[in-house]
Amino acid sequence: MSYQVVLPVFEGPLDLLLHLIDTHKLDIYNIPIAFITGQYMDYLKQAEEIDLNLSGDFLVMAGTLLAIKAKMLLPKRLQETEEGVEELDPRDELVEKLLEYRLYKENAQELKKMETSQTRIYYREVDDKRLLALFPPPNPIGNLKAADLHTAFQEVLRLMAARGQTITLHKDTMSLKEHMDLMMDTLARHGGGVKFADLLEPCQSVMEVVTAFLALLELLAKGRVWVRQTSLFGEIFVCINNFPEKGEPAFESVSAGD
Amino acid sequence: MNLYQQETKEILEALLLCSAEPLTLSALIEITGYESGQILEALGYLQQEYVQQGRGFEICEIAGGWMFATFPKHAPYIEKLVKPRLSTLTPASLEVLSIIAYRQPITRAEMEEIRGVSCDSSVNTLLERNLIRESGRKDAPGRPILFSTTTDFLKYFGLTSLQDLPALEPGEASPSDNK
Amino acid sequence: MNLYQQETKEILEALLLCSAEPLTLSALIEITGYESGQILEALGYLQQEYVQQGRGFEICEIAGGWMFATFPKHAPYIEKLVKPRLSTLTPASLEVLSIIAYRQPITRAEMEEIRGVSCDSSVNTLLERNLIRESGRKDAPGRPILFSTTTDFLKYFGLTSLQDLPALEPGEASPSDNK
Repeated sequence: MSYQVVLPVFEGPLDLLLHLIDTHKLDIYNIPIAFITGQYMDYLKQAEEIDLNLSGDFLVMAGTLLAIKAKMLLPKRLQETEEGVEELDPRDELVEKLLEYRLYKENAQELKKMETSQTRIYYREVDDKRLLALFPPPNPIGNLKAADLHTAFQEVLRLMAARGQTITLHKDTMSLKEHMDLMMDTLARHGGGVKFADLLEPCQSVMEVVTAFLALLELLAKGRVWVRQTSLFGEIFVCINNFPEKGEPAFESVSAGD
Repeated sequence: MNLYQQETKEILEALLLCSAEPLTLSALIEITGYESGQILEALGYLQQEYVQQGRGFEICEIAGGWMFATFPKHAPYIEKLVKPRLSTLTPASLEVLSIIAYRQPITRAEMEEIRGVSCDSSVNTLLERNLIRESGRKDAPGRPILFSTTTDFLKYFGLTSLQDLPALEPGEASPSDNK
Repeated sequence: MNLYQQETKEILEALLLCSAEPLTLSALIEITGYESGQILEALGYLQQEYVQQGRGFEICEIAGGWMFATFPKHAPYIEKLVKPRLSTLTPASLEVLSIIAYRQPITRAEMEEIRGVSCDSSVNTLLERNLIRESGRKDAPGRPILFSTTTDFLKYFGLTSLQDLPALEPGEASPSDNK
């Protein structure tokens, strides 16, 4: 016979304890600690059986319950107060926590009600962009001063230094067209094809690598070059396509082991 | 009603129409140059008029200011017009939010102490939805971050101010309450 | 006016309030399920009422739809309302402007080299506001556009000439010098 265990899910160990106290109509100020520990352990066991993933906090609480249970068996400890001598109850701390948690849990239900009623109310919507466009700023820099420019530039320099960049502006990045021309020149000088990595080697910045790569794609698209890879992850060779009119395949890939 | 009051009302209506955020009394004073009494009186008149005239919206006091708002009964129509709301909060997030609302500013560790479990994912959700914010660091070992509620929190729950939060009192007919 | 018409008016008002865009007749028909005659009649009533009641806003027909609008006479107040949000320059634009100010004439690529991120949107903003101008092309591959600051730039910052810019400290090496 197979049956499904429907196990309620709790927000945490305190939530579970409150549930047990409620369902068994226990007095929160005088919790029968042995009973509730048993109930608590039963839940953990069931949760484990159905593979419910409980946080470690549930185990910590199990430990706390067992510790309280043990202390309850020992002779009562006394504490001196202003009014005289008072019995120390090992459950006090737990009760206090439960009461405090219950306050917030109940309040969360109040918030839920407020949230629900509030979802039915809508507020004025305004097209901010259009509104702001009606009032162009008379002075485009607002209250900025020349000193702010100075500060901003110093910050830029500081960030540059932080990026570990030497403060040099090297020559201008080449255009896509220039990369294409350069690439064709290089390929023409090396009839048998050039390694892809070597083609990108002269690039000095990420931007240039990207442009060079785009140039290569452009040449491929135009059928002016073709690429060849002899093995998976092997070197990629780029060659001039001498027979573009034949529509030679631009990519030639040979699987590993070939 | 004199002409001066009529003008005040018109200006307030124009300002409310152009604002998607609650307009505070101090902002209204600064913009209009009127005294607070004058403004509050005009807002009161407008609120009355709208009720008498059966307008399809009202001026509500929320999150420390005033703004135009619709009535719940028209929600089905408006929902066809505006983008759907974000999903509602989970019980866990509501618990964490309730703790922050009443105990702010409060650290993660303090929240976890009260709930008995970690609050990280709820805190992140609430931060993402701008219902809470980091409001400094506690002068304690490790200088942990403190969290507080935001103006959006007030708007989200339809509160004028934090004083409007329901009183934090033990529920009445709670079975575990019988001493 | 019957109850049905009153309800139509309220719904239309609620919809207009929640819409930042003009609402077309076809959108209103689709949302409310009312016929066009019913809707147009209710809009007409509302327009009349607002005039009679001396409201601070009206319902305008614009771009093939209807929307709430304020009157020109209240513009000065609305301007004061939005003024705090009238953007001056974003931190990013200020950074780019500072780079151009101290390193002009300079190309986009050089700015990006210095900042480590794209400067396109800031450059556009600065061009729109006439704080920078295109000042020729660099004699380099691709002949990229060079940017410099404008006379307005000097005027707004209260400078007589670029020599009046606060001097950089000796340690702050000049990037464009060591080429």
